[in-house]
Amino acid sequence: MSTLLSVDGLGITFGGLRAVHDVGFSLQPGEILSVIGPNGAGKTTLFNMISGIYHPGAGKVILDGQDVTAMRPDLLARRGMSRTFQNLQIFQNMTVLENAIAGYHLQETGSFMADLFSLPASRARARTAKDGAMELLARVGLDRAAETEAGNLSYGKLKRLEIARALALNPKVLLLDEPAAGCNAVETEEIDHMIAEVAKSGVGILLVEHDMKMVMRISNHIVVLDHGEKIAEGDPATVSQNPAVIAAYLRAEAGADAGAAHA
Amino acid sequence: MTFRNLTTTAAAISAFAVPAMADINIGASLAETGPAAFLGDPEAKTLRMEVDKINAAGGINGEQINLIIYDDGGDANKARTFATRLVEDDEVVAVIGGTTTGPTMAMIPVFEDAEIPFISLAGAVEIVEPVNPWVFKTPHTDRMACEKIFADMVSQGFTKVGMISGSDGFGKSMQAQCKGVAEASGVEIVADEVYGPQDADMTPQLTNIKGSGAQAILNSGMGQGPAVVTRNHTQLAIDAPLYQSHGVASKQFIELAGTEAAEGVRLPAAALLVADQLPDGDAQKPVVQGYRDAYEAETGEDVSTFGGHAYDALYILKAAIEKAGSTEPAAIRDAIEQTAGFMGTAGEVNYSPEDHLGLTLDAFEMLEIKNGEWTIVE
Amino acid sequence: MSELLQFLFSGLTVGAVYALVALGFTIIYNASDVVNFAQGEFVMLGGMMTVFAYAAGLPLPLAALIAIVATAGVGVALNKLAIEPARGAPVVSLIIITIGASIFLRGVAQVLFGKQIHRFPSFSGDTPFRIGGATILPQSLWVIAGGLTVFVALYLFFTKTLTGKAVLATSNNRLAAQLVGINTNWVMTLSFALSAAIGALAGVLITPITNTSYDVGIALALKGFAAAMLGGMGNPKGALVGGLLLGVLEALTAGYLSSQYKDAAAFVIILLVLFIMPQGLFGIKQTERV
Amino acid sequence: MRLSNKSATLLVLAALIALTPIFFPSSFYYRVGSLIFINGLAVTGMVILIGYAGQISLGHAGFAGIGAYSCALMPVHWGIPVLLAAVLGAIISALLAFLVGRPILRLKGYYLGVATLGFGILVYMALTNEAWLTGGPDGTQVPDSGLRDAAKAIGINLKNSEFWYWFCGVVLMIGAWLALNLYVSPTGRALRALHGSEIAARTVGVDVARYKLQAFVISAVYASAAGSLVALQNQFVTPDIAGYMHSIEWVTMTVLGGAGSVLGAIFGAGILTLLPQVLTMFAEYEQLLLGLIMMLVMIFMRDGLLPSVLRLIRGKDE
Repeated sequence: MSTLLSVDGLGITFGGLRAVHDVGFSLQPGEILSVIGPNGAGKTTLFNMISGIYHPGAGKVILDGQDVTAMRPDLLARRGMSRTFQNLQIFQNMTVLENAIAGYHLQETGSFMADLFSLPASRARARTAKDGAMELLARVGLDRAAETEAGNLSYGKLKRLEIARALALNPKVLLLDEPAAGCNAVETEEIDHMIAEVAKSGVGILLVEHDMKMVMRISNHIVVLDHGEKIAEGDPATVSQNPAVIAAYLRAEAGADAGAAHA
Repeated sequence: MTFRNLTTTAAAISAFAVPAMADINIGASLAETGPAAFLGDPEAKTLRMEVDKINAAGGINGEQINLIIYDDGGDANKARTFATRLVEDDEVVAVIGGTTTGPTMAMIPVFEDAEIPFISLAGAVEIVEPVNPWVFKTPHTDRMACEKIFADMVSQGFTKVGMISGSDGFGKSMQAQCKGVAEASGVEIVADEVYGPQDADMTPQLTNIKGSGAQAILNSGMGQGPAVVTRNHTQLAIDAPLYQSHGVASKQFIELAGTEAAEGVRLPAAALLVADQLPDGDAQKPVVQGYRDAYEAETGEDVSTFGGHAYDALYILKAAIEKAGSTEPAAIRDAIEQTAGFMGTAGEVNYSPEDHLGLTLDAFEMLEIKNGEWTIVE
Repeated sequence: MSELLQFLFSGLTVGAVYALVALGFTIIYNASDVVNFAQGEFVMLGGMMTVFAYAAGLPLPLAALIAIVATAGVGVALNKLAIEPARGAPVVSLIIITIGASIFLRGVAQVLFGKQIHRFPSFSGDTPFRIGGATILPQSLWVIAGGLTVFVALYLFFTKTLTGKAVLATSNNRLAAQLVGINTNWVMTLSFALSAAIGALAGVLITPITNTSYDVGIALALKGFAAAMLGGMGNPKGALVGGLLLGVLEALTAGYLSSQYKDAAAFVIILLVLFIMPQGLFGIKQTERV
Repeated sequence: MRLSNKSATLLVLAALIALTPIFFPSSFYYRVGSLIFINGLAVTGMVILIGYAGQISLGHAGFAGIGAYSCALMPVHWGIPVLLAAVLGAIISALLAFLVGRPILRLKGYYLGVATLGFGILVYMALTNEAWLTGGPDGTQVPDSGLRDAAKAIGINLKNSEFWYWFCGVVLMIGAWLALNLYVSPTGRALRALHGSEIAARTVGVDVARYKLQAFVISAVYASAAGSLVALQNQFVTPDIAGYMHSIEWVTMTVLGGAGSVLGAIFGAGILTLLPQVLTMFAEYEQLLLGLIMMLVMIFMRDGLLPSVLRLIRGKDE
């Protein structure tokens, strides 16, 4: 039973449209599994189903041997699942440091009354969380921006902040939705290293990423989606040679070109 | 003195009115706006108009009246604040007001504490029962209105009454009083319905009253609700005659309800509405005619009994100050309590240490609308 | 049976009043996500201006037309002077501006028109129609017809006209709307003018039934807002059905249960509906996009 | 220095409460001051709900009504001491908020607004209609709390309005202290997180429903306490205290002053409580000016009065 997360026959329809259909795979501890596919293939929808934001219409999500299908995100967080978002979901109304501390929510939360009266217990919890958050920020190179309003940060830094926040949960499974999007080459490489490091510590990583070089470099296993269905899977070398995958990407590009020509 | 300068500057900056010294400061807190503005507006207009008149004629005992009116919107908490302001900041010697019962009751402790005489313009009996030495009132009580109406019903052989009341303070208060005196008056309340003061249609309530076997219908309410009730009463062709309360006692009611619908509606009211129909020689006639003409000329609006209540309060106060020959609140209070034979718009007022209402049931006339005009029921 | 019919007639009359007010909310909401708390004052202005123009001797239809056009002008002024300068402010700030506007307009009306209650005659007399033992006033039919007409007009406006679609696009994504060439300033101005005109029309139609005074707007806006929410904000169908439903519920409660608690019953139903359908009866369910 | 700095806010507040009476020309100003503090207390609760958690309520005056009528009715009907009644009122408000909040807080935006509005109206209607218990629209007396006499007994002899100024001032300080505690605490962080992004808050483990409910309940307690203070001070209460216009007034004060900070909201409460008193000199133009000022403030200071003023002082551009 070393499988950390397994997805089986997952599917969902939106208004009669099959967004994802019968997708399955499994993730081992310390493994980096990438989900790739052309735009609109259903990658983010798949993530949203696994992380409990959408309720799947069919299939199962098993975490650590337990069925967690359609479980609330905050309960999944308690069971060790953490994620980032394609369109950033930063707490814009808080500082960088507070964003990171928010990742420690489950560790720092306690009695409401203790918080209200600022009892020593409450302050101690908050202090521990703050120390952890500072350490994390240092790790992603944001410690000097700790007191900045999060909204004032550059896009690349926000991406790192979001990863830091996700790591603060000390997850078993980490879902990263395009962590390198919008980042320059240097930043991408930093993120690259970070992911590898996290995986080395035994965390299973589920990755959606458009930067194919990065995907090929760090993934142990790749799942390819097209039109909501799994068309291939395997190690990077196998998948990149798969004719169906190449066809899907070519078709998507042709479509994009055709679209561009029309516009 | 720096400190004094500072406080004066602060007062000037905060723009609170500082009254002139030698005048007689008379305060008022009225519902010029809000749900009871229908009552409070004519009250405020009357006070302003009459105070100007008194001042032009040389004031009281040679001193000018400085009238300070605040608009409490009918809100008890606001009224309480203005009461404090009148006492502490404006240093008034007497206060008129409290358009409705809630604000009046909220203000009483302030004036009692500061020992300032207070003449309320609100209807409820609780204001003067039990008697508070500092509190008087000029309008008839709701209970008197109920008794007058029920007496008229009984005299016509109606003993089963359907009630329909506004859910505002005025309507609810009168509803409770009428239910209280119904048995003693020899009538039975067979239906008891309520509407919101701004409601557009009361046919469901009236349909239920129609089906209850009521021989007569009593609508306790003020403002625009009774006009809708009256129109709906006609719309449903209900045989049981409709009685309104003193809360609609103005010519405007007939316009709002429509002449046709208002035909035959009865209500108890002071002689103000039918000034011209009073017999010559009636001591009240010149008073009510004078006030009505002045008010209608000044405002261009129809006179209502509510303005009359303010008129009565002001002139009772004026007489008391003249009699006391002093502007000491305690002296004014004593003089108010000795008011006897004062002829106001509501009738003859005789206060005593036991009676701070001073009106009898005779002060009410039973009126009926005929051909769009108020007439006295013989 | 005739009782039930009477209650229904009453409910439809009152409901049509609510629906007319609720319909006025939809356009501004659709263009800007702002619930305009001054909508009740538009209704008040329509009624009051008609009262005074009529009293000045103008024929009723002309008086009504003047009132509607003038109120639309007030709507435009409100947008130009208060909403447009606050561009980019959070929605809640815009809402506070409309609350301020409602207090302001009420204050102006109080100074200009006084605090008396007014009315002008019904359009087609006061002789009730008798149907199955129940009665309904001709003016009620005017109000109901007015509500239906405004509903159909709005429905066609939003679905069939380019301008209507531009309004919806502006609400969805202001920047994108500008990029595809929609003059969003103009859309906003138009929305305020139309909403104000619908409000004023409501005021003209309902005044013979409800009477009018400087402060009728408060209660009307409250019920109109509740009706719009019950139906689903922004949807003309929701405003119409929500309004009529609210009116009928109140009338049936007053008739069969307790007139004392008829407003309470209405709000209890609204709460129940929202628990089951959090977007109202016809509101669009929004999927969380991340 | 950041605005949310707890001790700075408390210091400024304490200084304002303690020092402004120096400028009072008459003891009427103490009355206005006490009303500002009472509204300030209610809006401090609204800051927790609106500013921290990002939820709206147009029905909190309903809780004020419960707080006020508890003080009026419990002593008369069950012989409960007035002060204990105020505490019980707060507990009842909390329980009611807990029960009502569960289903209501699933709604968002305007739908939450209309649901809370409906709740407030139901409370108001019960207070108005059940005249046998509440005295109906004309209101009812509240027994003397004995607080002023107690103060007298320990040598603090104050006029009525002065006494309530200081008493409400102290209660406001406590309320502000608690709200500021909450702001920097894990709970406050969770509330602000779900305000910033509900979905992200969920994924870091925040039980969104539970935290919204906590904010709703605690803000209800604040409103209830404010209602109790009005009742205790006036010794008279009418159902108007639960009227929806008061709920809207509190939201307006909160947003006008600056919803994000306790001091800002109290500032808003101060301005909107004081304005009607100042505007009385304009007689019938009072309402018109009040509306105009509200519009101007929101047009030119869209983040609220206090944040905008502070920005101006610091010379920091937007």
